[in-house]
Amino acid sequence: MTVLVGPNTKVVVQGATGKEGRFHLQRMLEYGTKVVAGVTPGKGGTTVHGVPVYDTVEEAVKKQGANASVIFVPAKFAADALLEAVDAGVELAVVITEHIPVHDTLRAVNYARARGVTVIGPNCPGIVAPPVRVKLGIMPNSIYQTPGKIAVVSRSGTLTYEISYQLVRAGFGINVAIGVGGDPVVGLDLMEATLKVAQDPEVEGIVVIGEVGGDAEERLAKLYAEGAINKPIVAYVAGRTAPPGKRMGHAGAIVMLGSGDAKSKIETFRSVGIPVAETPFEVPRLLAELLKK
Amino acid sequence: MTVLVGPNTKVVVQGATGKEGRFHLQRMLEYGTKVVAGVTPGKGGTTVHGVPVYDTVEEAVKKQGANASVIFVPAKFAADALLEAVDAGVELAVVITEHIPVHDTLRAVNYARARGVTVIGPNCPGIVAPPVRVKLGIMPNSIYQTPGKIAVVSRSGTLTYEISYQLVRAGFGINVAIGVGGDPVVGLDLMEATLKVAQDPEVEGIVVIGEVGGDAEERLAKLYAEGAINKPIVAYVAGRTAPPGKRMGHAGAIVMLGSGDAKSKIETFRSVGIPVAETPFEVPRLLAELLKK
Amino acid sequence: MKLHEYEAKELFSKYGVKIPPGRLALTPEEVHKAAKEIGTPVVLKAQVVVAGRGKAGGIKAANSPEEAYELSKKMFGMDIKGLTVKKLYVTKYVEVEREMYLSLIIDRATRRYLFLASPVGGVDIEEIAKTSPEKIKRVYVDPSVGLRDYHIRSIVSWLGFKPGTPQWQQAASIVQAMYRIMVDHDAELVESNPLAVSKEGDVIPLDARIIVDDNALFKHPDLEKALEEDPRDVTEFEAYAKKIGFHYVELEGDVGIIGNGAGLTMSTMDLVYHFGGRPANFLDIGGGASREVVKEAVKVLLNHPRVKVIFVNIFGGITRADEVALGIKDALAEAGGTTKKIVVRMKGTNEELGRAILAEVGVPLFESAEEAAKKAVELARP
Amino acid sequence: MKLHEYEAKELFSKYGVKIPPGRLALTPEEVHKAAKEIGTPVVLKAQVVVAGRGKAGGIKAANSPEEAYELSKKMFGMDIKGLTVKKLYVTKYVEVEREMYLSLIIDRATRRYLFLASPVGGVDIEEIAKTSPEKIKRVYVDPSVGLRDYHIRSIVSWLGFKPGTPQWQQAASIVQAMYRIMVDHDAELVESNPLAVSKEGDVIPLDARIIVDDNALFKHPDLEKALEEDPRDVTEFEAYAKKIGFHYVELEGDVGIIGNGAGLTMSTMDLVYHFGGRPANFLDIGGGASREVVKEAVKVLLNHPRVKVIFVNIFGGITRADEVALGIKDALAEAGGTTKKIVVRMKGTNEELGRAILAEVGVPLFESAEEAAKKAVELARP
Repeated sequence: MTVLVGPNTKVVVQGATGKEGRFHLQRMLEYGTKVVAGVTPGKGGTTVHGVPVYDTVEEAVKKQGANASVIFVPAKFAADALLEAVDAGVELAVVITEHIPVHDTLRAVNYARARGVTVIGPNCPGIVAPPVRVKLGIMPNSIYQTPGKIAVVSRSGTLTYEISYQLVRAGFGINVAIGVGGDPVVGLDLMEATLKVAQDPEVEGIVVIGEVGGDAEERLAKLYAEGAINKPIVAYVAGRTAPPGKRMGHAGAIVMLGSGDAKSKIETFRSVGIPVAETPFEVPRLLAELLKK
Repeated sequence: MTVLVGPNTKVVVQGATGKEGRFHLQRMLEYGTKVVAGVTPGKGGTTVHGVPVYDTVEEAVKKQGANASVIFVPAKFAADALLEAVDAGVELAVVITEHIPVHDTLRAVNYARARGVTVIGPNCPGIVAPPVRVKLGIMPNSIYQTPGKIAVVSRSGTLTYEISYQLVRAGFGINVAIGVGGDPVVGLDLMEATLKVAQDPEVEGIVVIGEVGGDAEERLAKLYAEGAINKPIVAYVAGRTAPPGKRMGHAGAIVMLGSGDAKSKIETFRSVGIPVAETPFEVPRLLAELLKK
Repeated sequence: MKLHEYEAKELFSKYGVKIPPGRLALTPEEVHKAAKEIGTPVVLKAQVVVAGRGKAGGIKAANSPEEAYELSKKMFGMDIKGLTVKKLYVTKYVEVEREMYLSLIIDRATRRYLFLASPVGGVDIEEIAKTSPEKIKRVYVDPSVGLRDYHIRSIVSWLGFKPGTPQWQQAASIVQAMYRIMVDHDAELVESNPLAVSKEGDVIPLDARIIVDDNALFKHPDLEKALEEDPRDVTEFEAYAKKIGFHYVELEGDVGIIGNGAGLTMSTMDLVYHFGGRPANFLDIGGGASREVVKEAVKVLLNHPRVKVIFVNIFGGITRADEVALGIKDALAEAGGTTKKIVVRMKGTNEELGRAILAEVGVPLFESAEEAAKKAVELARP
Repeated sequence: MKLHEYEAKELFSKYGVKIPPGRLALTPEEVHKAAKEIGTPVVLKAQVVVAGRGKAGGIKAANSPEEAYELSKKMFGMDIKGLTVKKLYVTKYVEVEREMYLSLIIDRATRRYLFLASPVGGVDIEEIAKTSPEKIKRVYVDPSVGLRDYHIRSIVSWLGFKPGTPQWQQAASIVQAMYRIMVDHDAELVESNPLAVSKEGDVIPLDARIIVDDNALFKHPDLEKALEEDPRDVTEFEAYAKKIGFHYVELEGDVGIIGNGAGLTMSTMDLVYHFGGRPANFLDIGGGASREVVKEAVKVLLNHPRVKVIFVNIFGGITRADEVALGIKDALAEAGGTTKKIVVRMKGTNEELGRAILAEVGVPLFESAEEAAKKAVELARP
């Protein structure tokens, strides 16, 4: 078993008829994910790669039993799409969309959390779980073919694939990889996602990929120091060379009001005993050492 | 033990320096309640009946360890007072105030619930628990001197005292009495409050006092029929002679859009096997019969 | 506060909804003028805030200003369910293609706003719920996120409109307007029934009903003023009792009821009914019971023409029975004698003292509410 | 989007906050006129959206219009942390009694709005956090309920005002204005530092800073237009790369960085630094990597004057290496020759094909990013 997803995860793709939605719906199917419905208002009655499309998430839930959603709709409508998914009763919603206004995200994510719905993203690659072959997201299928005991939790997209790839090459198997999203406000932040995977007995080691901006890494370190997580963690933090006050690609990757720089994150991790890799390519070695102990 | 309150309940009175607040603060103290603080903005530093008054609930929580609040502030400010109590971190808030605009209540109560705070009221007499001698509310102390195994859950004020009095006269003891409030939207409705007291192993029998308006009684009956409550319940429903479309004192006591009349509530209770007293004075007899079985 | 149809429609119009042309008229002459200006055929609609005014003769069509004038002469002053017709709303007759139902309320159980929508309308929602419950769609809107496009889509498509049509747009803007009215005006109910598609293809609220939360009127001084100028659904006695500060509702019997607390007062009414009597009213003096308040309450019912017996039922933990008794004595003294009987049931402190005071003025004090109720019913018998 | 001080203050003023009289000036003549109109003494403030402009000579006081004129001549065209001073804000000199700090941000951890308030201000919040952390009060405001009186009371009393005073009222209205600006304009930061009490006793935001969420600019066409007219904190290259659609940030080194994905691109910068090189920029082409996009990205850096070596690091699950290679080849062909070196690290499909294409144009393709980084650093050495 893996956290958040499992063999009973039935996925509805919101924005299924758009270019991105259509493309990744197929990749998800290929991976083995039970994609049971698509949703695009006004396109109800059509199909995408054999998957029925509905006008509303409510219908997708009622008629196909969808219990999780992955959202590809444009930024202007994405927060509403999330609210719709929550009201329709899904348990998990993954918001891939980038460039959602942060105040919109704030409202939608708080609403989802108050209703007990787990949100991954926005501006994220999603979640993939090789042991159950479920993917809600856009990770390349080829990287996630080796099931195993390592959880990867990350604020990045391609860097997650890179490190996952290095892990697999080094002989590790992946239990779950969660890209929590690069926006300042996300549904499940790096700390919360790490805590979640740590609670899964199937997980033996955790790789945490942080970056500049915010204090999720610091909060995670505090939690670890308090003993709330008793699984080996290896961390990597991107952005040591990022200048303050500049947004590094991700809306959330910014050093503001003097907080969020990579160096202090790295120091904080190390101060509580979490080893931090100097480069992404050092991660597998550090992890192997830690697991040997 | 009793639900929601106990020996560790430390009460802050919001609106402590007003006429009502001052009066009932004293009555609560006399009953045995640990009233640790009062709050009135601008009156910080004074005392009421020996209890220190603060400007904010936050201070009352920090300095006196208050974990429950009872709110006597005027209707225009009462919803904000509730929000303040929630933000300050209390676990239970009892809103005595009547005439709060329902849209204000809606917002404040939803906020409290989303944060895991139990709200009793608005427009309610509060909660009293004779076994632990804790009262957050305005019930007459004299009625609640006999601890016991009966829980009274009610949408009414004086009718609750009346029926409690009849119960005590008939030899019953009271475990807890909760007046959930007469407004259309309340923090804990008749159904939810009944479910809560039913889960308390100390409670042997429950008296439910309903009235016209809404469908809390019907939802409770449904829950009972589904087996979610396996404690003996006796019900009474006020307002058989209430005409439709008229508000009977309580803002929530109104038959609207054809639903909420007392007769159908009584029939629904009886249809699921909950005996309904014809008059308030029949309650003790019905309860005694039920408990004998 | 129940808004009149014309007030409700003005609000709809203010929020951008197309409504049939209409004029408020207070005299037959104004009706004639309005009909001429609007252009016949017109419909004359009695502005009384009760349901079922159509069946009671409160809605009439007229084909000419003269017919409208004549009809209105009969309609002004009409009694509809106890309310006198003082205002007529003269509105353009709309030929209807189909009728729908749409309302917005606060759902107590989920603590959300709730739209009730049915592609079948024109009759009460109770009626629709009985005959075709599957036609009613419920769309919940959480106040913390507000009305969103997906809610609107869900409602409008249920009502039978197709995306991209002008009708869809019109219906969507009505849904939005109703929501805005609900929130901006602290409404408890916003209803359009029937919501109609006209022969011309427009989506139009043919009738509109709005109830505003009385507790929120302080936020809406314009409505407060309108209520003061036209108290609408309150009888003379209700207005009188409310002015003093009592919760008061007029009923049809002859046993006057005074209680403290809404539940207790209702149960006192029920008790009278249970023993074969007919309650004349609901009068709640509130949780406590001071001498002054009791006096005022008794005075209200002493002045009530239909009341034969006044049944006072006070349950007070710390209320003093002698205070209550003195209040009753004061009321009787001020009235200077009455033919009405008074029965008092009282639970409080100093009951003996109270009993003595009441005995002086010939009023029996009971400890049992049941005994008191029986006595009140007995005294009311002809 | 970072608002200039004058834009931020105009917003404050629009929301009812009293601000010192001020004029925007684009020439020394305008400065002279403004100083005369406002009345000296005045303060000339360089409108550049960076912190610490005061220390950098971007804020000067003048006692006469003439002095202002002369000072401004030196200030216009000044370079402050890489930005050229083109606008001066001429504002009335305010004698200050005491300085406070107040800002509003979005707190990531609690997903609430967060006010940071300190009765000590005028220096950066980082500075306050270091020297007197106990002076900083955090007041959280949940977006679902919004700013309430108790929040305001908590902030204003922390700043040191007494209830009932005019200063309390002024401070309260500033808190309210900041919150409204935050919500109405999709801001990420609204800051007043220093927030000051003047000698006359007024509470005044002496400086104001607002950052608006770039993703929400479509909701605010006026701001979008202002940004277009004055791109403020972007260098020429940043503007150029952003126009094409890349996330681009200027750094100070000589190794140009192209990556796909923000995290990977940052880690590529870090990798170059790790091996002793100095990254020249951050250029993120986004998750995928098409031939056209890669070409455009390489062209940007081929045109960059400081870049000696371009390091392309692409990690693609399904990205085709031959596509990427062709993109690089296209860029070189369009440039018609360059002295800059290119190093490519690439993980994708068809790697052999890609290697062959790059070999044609003399560009090495690495499988290991570490090897590639080392090579790039080596090539950049003088």
